[in-house]
Amino acid sequence: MENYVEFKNISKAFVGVQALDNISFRADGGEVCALLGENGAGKSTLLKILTGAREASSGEYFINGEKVRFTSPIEALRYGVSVIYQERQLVGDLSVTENVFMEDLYRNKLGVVNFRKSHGEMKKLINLFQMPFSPHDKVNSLSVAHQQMVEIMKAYRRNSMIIAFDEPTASLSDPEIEVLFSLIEKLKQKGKVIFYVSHRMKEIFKIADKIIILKDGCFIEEVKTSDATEDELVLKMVGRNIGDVFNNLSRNDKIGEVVLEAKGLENDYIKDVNFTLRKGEVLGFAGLVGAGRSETIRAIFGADKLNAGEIYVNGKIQKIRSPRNAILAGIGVCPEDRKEQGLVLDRSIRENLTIPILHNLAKLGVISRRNERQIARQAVEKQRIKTPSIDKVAVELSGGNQQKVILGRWLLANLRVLILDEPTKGIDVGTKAEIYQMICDLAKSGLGVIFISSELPEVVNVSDRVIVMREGRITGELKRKELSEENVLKLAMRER
Amino acid sequence: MKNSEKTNKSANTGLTKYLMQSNEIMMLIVLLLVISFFTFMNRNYLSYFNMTNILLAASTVGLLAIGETCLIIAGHIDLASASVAALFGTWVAILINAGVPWPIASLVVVVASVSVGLVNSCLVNIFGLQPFIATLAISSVCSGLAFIICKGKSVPINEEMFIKFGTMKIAGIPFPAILLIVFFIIFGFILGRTVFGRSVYMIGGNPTAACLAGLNPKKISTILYIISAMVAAFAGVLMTAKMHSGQPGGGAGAEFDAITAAILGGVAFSGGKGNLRGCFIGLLIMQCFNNGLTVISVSAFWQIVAKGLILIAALIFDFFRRERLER
Amino acid sequence: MKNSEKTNKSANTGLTKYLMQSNEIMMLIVLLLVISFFTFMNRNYLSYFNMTNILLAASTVGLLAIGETCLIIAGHIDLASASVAALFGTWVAILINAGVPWPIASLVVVVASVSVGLVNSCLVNIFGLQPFIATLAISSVCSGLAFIICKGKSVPINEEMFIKFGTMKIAGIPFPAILLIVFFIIFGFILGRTVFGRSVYMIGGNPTAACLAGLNPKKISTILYIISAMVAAFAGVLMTAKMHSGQPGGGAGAEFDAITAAILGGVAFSGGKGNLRGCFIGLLIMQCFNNGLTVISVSAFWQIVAKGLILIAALIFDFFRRERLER
Amino acid sequence: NGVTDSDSASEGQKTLVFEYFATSFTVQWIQDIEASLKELGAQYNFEVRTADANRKIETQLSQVDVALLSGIDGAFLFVVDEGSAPAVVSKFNDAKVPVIGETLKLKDGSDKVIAPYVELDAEGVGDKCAQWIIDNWKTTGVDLSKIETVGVIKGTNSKYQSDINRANGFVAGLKKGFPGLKDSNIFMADCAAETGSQDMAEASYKQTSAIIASHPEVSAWLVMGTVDHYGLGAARAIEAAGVEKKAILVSAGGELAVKEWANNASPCWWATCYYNAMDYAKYMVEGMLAMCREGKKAEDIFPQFKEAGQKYAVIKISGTMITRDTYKSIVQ
Ligand SMILES: Nc1ncnc2c1ncn2[C@@H]1O[C@H](COP(=O)(O)OP(=O)(O)OP(=O)(O)O)[C@@H](O)[C@H]1O
Ligand SMILES: Nc1ncnc2c1ncn2[C@@H]1O[C@H](COP(=O)(O)OP(=O)(O)OP(=O)(O)O)[C@@H](O)[C@H]1O
Ligand SMILES: [Mg+2]
Ligand SMILES: [Mg+2]
Repeated sequence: MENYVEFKNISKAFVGVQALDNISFRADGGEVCALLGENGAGKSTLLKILTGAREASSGEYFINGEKVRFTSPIEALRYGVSVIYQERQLVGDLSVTENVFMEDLYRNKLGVVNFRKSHGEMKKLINLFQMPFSPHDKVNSLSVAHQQMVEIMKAYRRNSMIIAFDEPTASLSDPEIEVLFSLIEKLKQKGKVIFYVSHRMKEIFKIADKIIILKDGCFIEEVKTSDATEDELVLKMVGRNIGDVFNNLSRNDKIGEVVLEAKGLENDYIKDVNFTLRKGEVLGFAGLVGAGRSETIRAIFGADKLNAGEIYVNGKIQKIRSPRNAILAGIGVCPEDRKEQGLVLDRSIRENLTIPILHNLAKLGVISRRNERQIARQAVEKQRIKTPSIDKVAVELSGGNQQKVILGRWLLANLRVLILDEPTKGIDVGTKAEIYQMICDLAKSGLGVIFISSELPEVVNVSDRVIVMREGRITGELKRKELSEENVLKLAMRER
Repeated sequence: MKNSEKTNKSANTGLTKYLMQSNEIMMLIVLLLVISFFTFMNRNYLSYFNMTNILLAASTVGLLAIGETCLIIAGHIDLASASVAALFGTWVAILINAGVPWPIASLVVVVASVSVGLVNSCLVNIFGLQPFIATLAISSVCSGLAFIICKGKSVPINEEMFIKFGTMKIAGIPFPAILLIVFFIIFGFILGRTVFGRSVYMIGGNPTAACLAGLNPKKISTILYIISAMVAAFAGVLMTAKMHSGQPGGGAGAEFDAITAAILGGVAFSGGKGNLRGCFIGLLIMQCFNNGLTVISVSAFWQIVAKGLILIAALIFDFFRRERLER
Repeated sequence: MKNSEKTNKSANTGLTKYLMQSNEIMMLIVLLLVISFFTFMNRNYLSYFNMTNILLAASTVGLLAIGETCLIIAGHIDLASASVAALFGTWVAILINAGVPWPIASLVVVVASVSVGLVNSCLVNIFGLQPFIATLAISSVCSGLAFIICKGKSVPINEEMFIKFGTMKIAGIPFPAILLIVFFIIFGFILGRTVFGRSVYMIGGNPTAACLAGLNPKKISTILYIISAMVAAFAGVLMTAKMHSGQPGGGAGAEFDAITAAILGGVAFSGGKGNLRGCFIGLLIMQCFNNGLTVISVSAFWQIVAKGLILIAALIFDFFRRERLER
Repeated sequence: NGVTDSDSASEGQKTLVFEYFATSFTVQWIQDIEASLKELGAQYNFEVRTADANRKIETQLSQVDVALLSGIDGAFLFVVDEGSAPAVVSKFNDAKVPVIGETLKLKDGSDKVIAPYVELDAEGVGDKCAQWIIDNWKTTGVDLSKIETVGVIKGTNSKYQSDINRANGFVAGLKKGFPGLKDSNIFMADCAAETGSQDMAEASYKQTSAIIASHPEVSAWLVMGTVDHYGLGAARAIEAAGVEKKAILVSAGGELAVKEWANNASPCWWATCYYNAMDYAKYMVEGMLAMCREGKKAEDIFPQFKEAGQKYAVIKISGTMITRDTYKSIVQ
């Protein structure tokens, strides 16, 4: 029996945006079909249409030759289509078991749950995934990476015919990715249709059999992975050649005096963190997921309490008790979770852009609308945020464009230090290149930049210096000359 | 690694931590404090009679609290429950006076109340109104109808068996109190142990996730609105039996007491949190306190103040538990 | 390319679309329908006197609605506002009777009300209580205190200037109605045009993100609780002036009307949405409707039902607007 | 039940404990009754406890249970709702504690009196107000000569039976005195409609002003507030509408009217049917002491007030009409 999915002339329009335009292609069982495209190319939208979470404006699709049209994800699930969505979909207060099984918990005829059996099955699944948590743990006590694995388990368990992964690795680190890939391999062997969306080219080459390239909602090409080269793919999806991203970076070479110094920072998550950041420098922070990098910058930014330690900006000690203090001291942060921590999703792009600089736009507390619109428009242009209007609400942007809004916000503010926590998470290659250049430009303009990333190639190549963390402590520091992926990994795994 | 840390700790801190983790234990302590205080002030307070009396007084609010707890866990709310109780409590009295045998009359109104649940659900799930405002509006409608069907006058009844139903005692415990406990056990079981119950938590904790996982939040919330209406109608019937009359204005404001009990017991408006055990303890705290204030003859106006204060005190108490836990 | 599509459309559909996008326009249509209906039934309804009278009747609820709107947009709520009005309205009467000059007495109570706002904020922001339940408790405390300070009796006053303040008319418009409009304009401006107002929307939409972007949600909500309390206290003073006496039970329940007005006007409990223009229209819909029902002599109980129904009707009307928009 | 052999003197006897169960102490009348009971308590050696049901019959039932538990010798009962009187009274009967009702009736479904009570003669009060207008309108300066254009407003609350009865008594009385009164000109300012404000003055204000505003054709207004709070709201509404000179406001109760008069306010508030809490309290206490100290049975007290066929006495009290000029001699 052969599984396949076939899309025919699928189109989808939102207000002011043609998200998908006449897409046709076919994905067969037993192969991993990667969807590749820039942010906002329509990958997530296509998957949502597949599961009935969104309705196509026109077009149809077939599963094993049968024309289907789901009106809700439930129908799709019953039919055998599961999706691991880009946004994690978990119930934080419930146990891992309940999250994974959801409405499918083992039960008797009366609907009474057999928790023992459910937990038992869950335990098996956890072992299969080689995860350290227990079936009883509440999901919100797990780290982001483990939550993502729970999300994957959810879809895996269903044993669906068709499984789609929408950027599953965005918050995973290498060991978990290994596990994930071995599982995908197994699924492939079982003849399932697998869709895989990612912006990490390396992964695509590792896992995909065939690649569908989308651009601005249009189908560009279908290629066999074995026949493709990275440059070619990038050219097709971005529409221009981005060349050797890292070597073409125009870096800053004038590194100045110390702008930020952290001395003996300590709280519940981090221990004895010391480092300095210089003017014009890009300081990378590497480590495995859960190493405490985010916690370090949260502490610096005043979002978490410090139990001990001092923070100096331009040589002056700063009492930072809240993000507001930090911003006044000239520090800005792009948080790692753009939906939860970055954007006010229900408000417009304009309003999201101008939050930290409202006071500059206002006289006597009254916002000058003209100024605000002008500045917002400039930022949208400069960041190449794909949107018909600055008044569009942020929730309607694609993931990558949302990230650009947050970045754009800080470029408007007058900063000395900018901290970027996983700024390229879920960002397409073209934009990534733009962001790397932007980081360098920022450094050139005299900012100190802290760049946190779990993707080793980018930390290693963009940073002037890298600090490696593990379990809340700094395990080492690597100068530009010593920088290599192996060196970073060694420090990241080093036992204390 | 974290698990091992936990188990390594001495049994004692383990127990403390376990106790601290449970919101219910903390609220139980508050309850014991309340009871001890009033017993100290007047030792009649702790008598069997008074304690069962507290349960009896809790029965209407308690039944409403069951519906509220389920709905709030699911991320909804029902501000109409007290009016529903009044409407159907009045109606059952009218039916009985019109000669309908009381068990049939009771059954009829409880079944009829399904319609209110459906309307609430329809407004929320089909027309996308916010539950707070939709049920507030329906509350107004039900309350008005309650007065209309009886022309504003309470409806005395004279059906002995029915009155017995509301006033008899078993082993000294009033029948409505027993029913209250039975209902709490049944719904506690449903909420905690059945697939339906767990679904309630899922749709409350994250409706999108639940929906994507194949649950139907609209269906589940519809069932909950219906349950809430039916239990409320039943509470109304019980109230009528207890009062020997249908009261169109009966129970006014009781929905807030019910919600308060739920919150005291650890249910959160954000949804997905809490359980009926906690709600029951919350209910007892409120009722023991209210009863105690009367027992020690606190003046009426100070009682109003005191009720606000105990609520705050109990919740702050709970805050410190959470604080310590997070350290 | 897509932008051009939009502008290519005929001016007519553009206008329709523009109108459809605005919740306020839709509610304005509901308002006009309500007014037309009652004018048709009794043409005196539309008289200048009755219209200003409606505004006057709206003044207490309207002032409370300002505080509620701001708080709900910020993701909070204040169920204590009506009790605050009663407490400080009674207190100002007591002070005036004790010989304190009325402007000073008014000032004193409005300033004193800051304390209630601070307590609310403290419970919510420091002790992490849910706003709904914290302010419900404080409402009980304030309401009890209102009765205590006047021993449960209303407090008549005899200070002519003060009474004038509540009853004089300018161009036939009662002074409280003018104040109401002025307050709506001022707070509308603050909410819509100032940095502070913008911050309110941002913390309501996503407190974490707003905080990380440099706003201080706790500070902003504290200010809002204080504003809500102060405006409520001012409403209480106005009510006392209007009634020539401090009423300890005054305004009870008005907080729900205030919240209803806000919701009708497009404010959402999820926070970050709505404005005072909408709230004002919502307020007028409610008041015009209430007044109209009395004018056409609908019986009281049917009025209660009708109020629930208009609320539902208006919100469903709005639902269809949103529906069409999303297509 | 703890009744000692008695003579009329109360000194040297054990202090009795009575409890006053009231619907809500936010009502001033109930505060006045409490004060009168306490005054009499000092005189006759009994202690008065109070219970506030906050207008909830369930609460009242529970409070009765609490009181019976801690032991009381007698109960005064302002029942929350007349319809539930049997449920409350049966509790006292079961505990063999004497009970005397106040203001509201204690009757069962078949109109049988189930315990003695002192009642406000609601229709009588309304009638007295009407009578006052009929007798005195000429002195008020309000012109009622064109009676077919005169409007009547019943300021009342249809949730409370007693209020309705007062309003009905008022209208019935007026119709007798002014046969030309048109039914279409009789309006109800029904505070039950104002769900948003439980405060009666404000509710009455809104209702009354809407009626006045929408009927400019009415040449003169006759308004009755069936309790003083409605009266106060109506007074403000009349003033706001600027029809003070065309309106006669009367009310039942008196606690607010006298304050207004003392402040020289409310020119349109002409008279009020005043009832004195002490009048009630005296009967209540007399009956209660007769049962507790003299050992009389409930059915034996106040035989002069028993209606034919009823087991218990019903004492109807209606008030006296007072005005701006006369109130000082009647109200302390
Ligand atoms: N609810 C919506 N309303 C309006 N426009 C939307 C909505 N959802 C998505 N879009 C638009 O549709 C287009 C495609 O979005 P989609 O999320 O599918 O992109 P994507 O390829 O998944 O991008 P990314 O890699 O950034 O996740 C974008 O331009 C986006 O702005
Ligand atoms: N809410 C929480 N409850 C319990 N533990 C937490 C919580 N948040 C973080 N932690 C723990 O704190 C440590 C550091 O967390 P975090 O994942 O932010 O590190 P990181 O280095 O920033 O990783 P990432 O690459 O995800 O940003 C981890 O061990 C994590 O499990
Ligand atoms: Mg996407
Ligand atoms: Mg992190």
